[in-house]
Amino acid sequence: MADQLSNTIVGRGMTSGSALFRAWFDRLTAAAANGHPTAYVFVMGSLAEILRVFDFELSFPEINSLQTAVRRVAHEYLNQAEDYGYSPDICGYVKADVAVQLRKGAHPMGTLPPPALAVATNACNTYVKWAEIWERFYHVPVFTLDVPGTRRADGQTWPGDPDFAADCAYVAAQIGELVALCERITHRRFDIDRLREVLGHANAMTTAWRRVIALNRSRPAVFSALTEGTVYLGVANGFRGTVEGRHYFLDLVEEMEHKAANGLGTTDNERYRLAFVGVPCYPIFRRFNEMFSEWGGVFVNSTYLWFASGGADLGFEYDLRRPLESLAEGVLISVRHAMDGMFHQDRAIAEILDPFHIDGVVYHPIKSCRTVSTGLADSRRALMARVDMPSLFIESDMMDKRVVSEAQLKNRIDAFFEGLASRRLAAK
Amino acid sequence: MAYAAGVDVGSTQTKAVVIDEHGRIAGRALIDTGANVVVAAETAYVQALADAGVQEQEVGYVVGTGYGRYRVTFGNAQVTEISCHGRGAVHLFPNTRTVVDMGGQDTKAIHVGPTGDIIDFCMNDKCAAGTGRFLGAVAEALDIPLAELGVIALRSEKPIRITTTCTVFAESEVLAWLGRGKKVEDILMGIHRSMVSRSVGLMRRVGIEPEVTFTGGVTKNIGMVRGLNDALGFEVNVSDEAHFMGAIGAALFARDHILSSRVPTSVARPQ
Amino acid sequence: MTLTAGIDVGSTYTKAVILEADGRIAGRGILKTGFRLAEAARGALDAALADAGVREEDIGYLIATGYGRFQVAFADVHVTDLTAAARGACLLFPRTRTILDVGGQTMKATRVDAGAKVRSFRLNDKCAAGTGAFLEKTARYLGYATEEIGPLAAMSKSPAAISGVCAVFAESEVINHLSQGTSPSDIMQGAIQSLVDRSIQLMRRVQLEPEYTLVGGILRFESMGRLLAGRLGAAVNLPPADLVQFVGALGAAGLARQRVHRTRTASEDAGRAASGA
Amino acid sequence: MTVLDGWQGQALDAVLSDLRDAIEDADYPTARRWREGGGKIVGHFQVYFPEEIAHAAGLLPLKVRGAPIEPRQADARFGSYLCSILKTSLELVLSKRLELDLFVTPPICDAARNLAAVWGRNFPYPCEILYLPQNANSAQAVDYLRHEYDRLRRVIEEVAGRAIADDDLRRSIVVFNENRRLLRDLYAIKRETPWRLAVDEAYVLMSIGGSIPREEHNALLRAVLPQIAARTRRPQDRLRVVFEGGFCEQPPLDLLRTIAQSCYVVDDDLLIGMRWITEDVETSGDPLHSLAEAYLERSSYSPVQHDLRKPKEQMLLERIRSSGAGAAIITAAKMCEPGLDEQVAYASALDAAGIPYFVSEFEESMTSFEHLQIQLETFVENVLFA
Repeated sequence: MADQLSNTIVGRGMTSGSALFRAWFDRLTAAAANGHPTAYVFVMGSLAEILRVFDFELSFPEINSLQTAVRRVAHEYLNQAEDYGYSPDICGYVKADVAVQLRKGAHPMGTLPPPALAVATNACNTYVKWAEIWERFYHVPVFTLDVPGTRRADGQTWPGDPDFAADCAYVAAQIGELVALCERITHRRFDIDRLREVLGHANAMTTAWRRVIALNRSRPAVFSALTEGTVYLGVANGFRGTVEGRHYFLDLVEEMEHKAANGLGTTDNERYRLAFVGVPCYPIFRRFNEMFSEWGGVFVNSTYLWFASGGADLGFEYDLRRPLESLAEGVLISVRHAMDGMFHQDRAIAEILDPFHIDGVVYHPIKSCRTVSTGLADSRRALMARVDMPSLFIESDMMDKRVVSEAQLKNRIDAFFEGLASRRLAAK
Repeated sequence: MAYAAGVDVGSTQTKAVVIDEHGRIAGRALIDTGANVVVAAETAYVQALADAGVQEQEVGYVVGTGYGRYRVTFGNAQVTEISCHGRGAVHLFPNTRTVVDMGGQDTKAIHVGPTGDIIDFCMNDKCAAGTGRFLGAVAEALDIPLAELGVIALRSEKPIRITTTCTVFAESEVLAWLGRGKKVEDILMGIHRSMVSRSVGLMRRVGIEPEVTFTGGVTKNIGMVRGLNDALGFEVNVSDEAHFMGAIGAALFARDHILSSRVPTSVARPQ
Repeated sequence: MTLTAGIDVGSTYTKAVILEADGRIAGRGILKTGFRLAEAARGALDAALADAGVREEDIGYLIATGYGRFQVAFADVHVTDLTAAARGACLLFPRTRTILDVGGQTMKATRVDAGAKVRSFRLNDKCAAGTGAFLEKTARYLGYATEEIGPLAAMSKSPAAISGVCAVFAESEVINHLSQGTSPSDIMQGAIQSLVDRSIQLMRRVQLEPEYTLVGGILRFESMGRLLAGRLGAAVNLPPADLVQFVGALGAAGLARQRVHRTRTASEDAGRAASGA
Repeated sequence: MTVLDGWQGQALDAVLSDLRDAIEDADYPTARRWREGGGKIVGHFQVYFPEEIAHAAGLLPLKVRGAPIEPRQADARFGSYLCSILKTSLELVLSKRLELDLFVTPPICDAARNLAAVWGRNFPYPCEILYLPQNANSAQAVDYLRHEYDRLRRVIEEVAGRAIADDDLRRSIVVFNENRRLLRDLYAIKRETPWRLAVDEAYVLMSIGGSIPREEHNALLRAVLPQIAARTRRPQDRLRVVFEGGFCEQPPLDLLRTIAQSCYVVDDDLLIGMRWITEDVETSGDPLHSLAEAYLERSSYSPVQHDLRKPKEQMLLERIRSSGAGAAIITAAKMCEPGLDEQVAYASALDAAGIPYFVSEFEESMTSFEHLQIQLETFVENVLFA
């Protein structure tokens, strides 16, 4: 019985996930052809909730860019952008996208449409610089949603606090300005009931996302937070607030619960359970994971699933009775959570060590992303001062294979596992 | 009695060490790695055996380490040089808690526990500036034997401040300073200082807990040894065998395996 | 008639070129630079004077270039080796628009206009595996001599990928290829290709425009010109073998000649004006 | 209390060389003296900070601008791909060269936003982010910023142990208005008679203001400006350039001197935060509102502020035009994402406008300038000797 069920649902999240991706890029390709208005947005603070009400197609340049790396052509795009004048030292996502624009949207997965509107947030300052590039390329409206983050460690404010109210009023005012801008661009009136609908889907997905991550406490781990998790994450972002996204995540919860209940692991060789901190190494995506799985290492959780979901892991649920106000609160609280990692990540990681039965923490700061990489060495110090937990610190990049030296990585990863092994021996 | 061996295939040199059951070094060999890594490993091993006066069949277990460890075709297992340097250092200096290894193209800082197990480690990732190779380039540019660089540097009265220790630009950098009429010893001292602070920076990442043992080829450079001592405020351990530390560690892992073949002691990856 | 001279004080060699008023080369001199730059400059000039069979007083204008240019006390002015090399390349190949200069440690791309004036230029940044030194290091590591590099690379069937930004780490890539049993010829070819790719990248930064001229110490590897042309899909001018080392000095002398010419015409104009003609 | 002594009555060149030493002294001697006098210090990171608020509480607002030192301890707390000023600024406090009572950083870039968190994990005193509005075009921006400044006022009051009255703020605004006016005069000299004031000289005169009380800086500037105007130096045939790229990490003085050898820098964005507000701030009415309004409505530009009304390349062209420059030096600090991004837009705008420029990178800890010098010379000789 369980076996029959297994055949039908185990692995469904991966297959239907890639199907959804295909369909999505086909829609973008169609939009490029028929000129359907497309909005360029980012994973932290996409504001998909508002944009979907106006039926914008959503293009996530971050996802487009990482696809060029996964499909092993990123270097062609990076070179083109560097020839255009961009430095080797800046974000690879930005450069790959610049090349896509220079190629009139030509992309390994289809043709990407130009923007009718771009929405950036300060959750990553590079978003803002990035959007300025489109501003210059296309002279389209660029909307910068400014989300005031946490001011100091333990300094988060919550509803009821006048400082929170001030931040929230600022965010709410900006959302109002975005709505007006969308109305101007699409010549359509804003439909509050449509927003309720979208928020409803978003709520369901957020709840499911939390549940899926939590289910990986079970041993063996039901999914790899580094490989499979990244696919789920893509759907969580690309289909936020849609009915497809809702159904996908309800199915995903079912799949993960089934695997957990029946002890079905993502691998049958789970010897070390690891937490991942940072951004994946897309140029050698599979190989990178292999270097760990060869030793029986499995990634059971990842900060990438937290911040790159725009803080959805926090599980904020919109109050559909007061959609706009609740949206402002939700955006402020969730985006803030995603962009404030440097303040609380070391504690957040300490808290998952036991529930997820973690044997080691792998830090992977990258050249491209200073938002998530800058403070990692220090927050690792803080974690190691707090708990006795082996950790590995390896640097490479999410796009630029010139700074991804497989030999160097392997050397460090092997040494890390040798350390874990001798630790196990000593414990015996 | 059973011997154990370790072969460390590095980027420029290959070292082999044979030890007896008590962990005493019976024989050693050091050769340039050259183009054929497999041959280099074999040659070094054979020479070490000869140096020890030991027959190959008397060796119970061989561990390969270093960049070419997977090319030690006759090896029974592979262990990274990071684990090996830690193990070797603690064997020679039991109170070692921090190991700093300066090799050809990378500098390692390793934090070890009482048994030589790795607690934490860190290597220069982004760039090879200020590694052993840089000294080689400087020696070439100045046409001074590598061994004398440190000695000359110690004569310096007012060292220059130098921040670019990129190997590629070593020559032009040095010439530029000479062009500005700086003394050779002051330039060399500036170079040594900047290399020292780079390696101290690495050590800080893993936490500097005495005793500190300095390993690798650069240990032969008195300027670097003194520099480290000054920067740390205490003396670092330097062994005459510092050059062979990786191979010694590898041999010790091999010895573990021989001594307690019942328990799966090897930290090497299950094949 | 006025002769002009150019002196290029490089880190290894110092070269001097003397030009006739009509631009033909009257003589040249070359010698090792060593640590006494001023003496080297003097020596190279004397050699060139002897070669041309003229006296120093015959030299109307002298321009120094190269990293030791400031030490040439007897120069009228000095220019950088970028300017000099670009001018030299244009004297040899007047339709040159993009110049690639690859030396031991630096790689320079320069774009000039029809008047041989530098429009835009780029130097390789620190962190460059793409220099001549890298090829020699690789060859030496593989156990081959510099002059064997060409033939060795020619035997390659599937060149190894070498992408490292840092020369030293690029070397470790070489080592890894070796330890994976890649053949020396494939590695050598891979190293050369990575160098060529870097060159083209740098040239793109100044906007590729034909004709292309390749100068610098890299010309020791005769295959370089061919490979560059192949990757560019266009012809690449190479200075004649006997002038390879003199491009900078030649350019300096050429600039000096232009200077002299301009000042002379200026004074002639003045003279004409005075005589009321 | 005065923290910078000995310049009164001295000859201009002597004053300049003293200032140069003070600027290059990584021990921030003026800050040390201020603390020894029992004063408290608010360290603030680049680019802009409303120093009036700290000044009004009797604290010393100190511009943390890194230093040419080896980040021996800071290196262990950061990754590899990072600009230098972030590391050396932390090194200054880790090595006890600089001691603060409050640290505030605006999140000008992704790296800098991490600074308050890293700093805060290593020091007991409050380390804060000041969220200056990134959506300068929102109708709500001024009100939001006014409230943010009020929050900052409360934080500073706690550190100072005293309340900050609106009149205190108004008095401080008067002091800073004069300071901004004097700096505008300083830059007028550079623009109109560049041979009288080299870029590195102007730099030390301005930069010192970031680490001494503004009253002292005003007195200093009032004293030296006439002396500079009286300098008898012969104009030389040099290229008039605008230097762009010094808004955050600062180039070493030797780099500025290298440029001065072949160029007149007639305008620049060095320490632009000190000149961010371009007109006098309203001294009547709600002072915090006036400061917020000035930040958004009467201000300069930088790669780290997005404002639809200030397309940066247009602002640069205007800076070049208004200073009568013939060329531009477009630099960026190594690993500086915003600066490097901006270079591309600047370059294409300059190409379109037919203005010669050259692009380069720098690092505060640079010790060799051959690489830069040769490029600069090539650039200059090809613009001048056409």
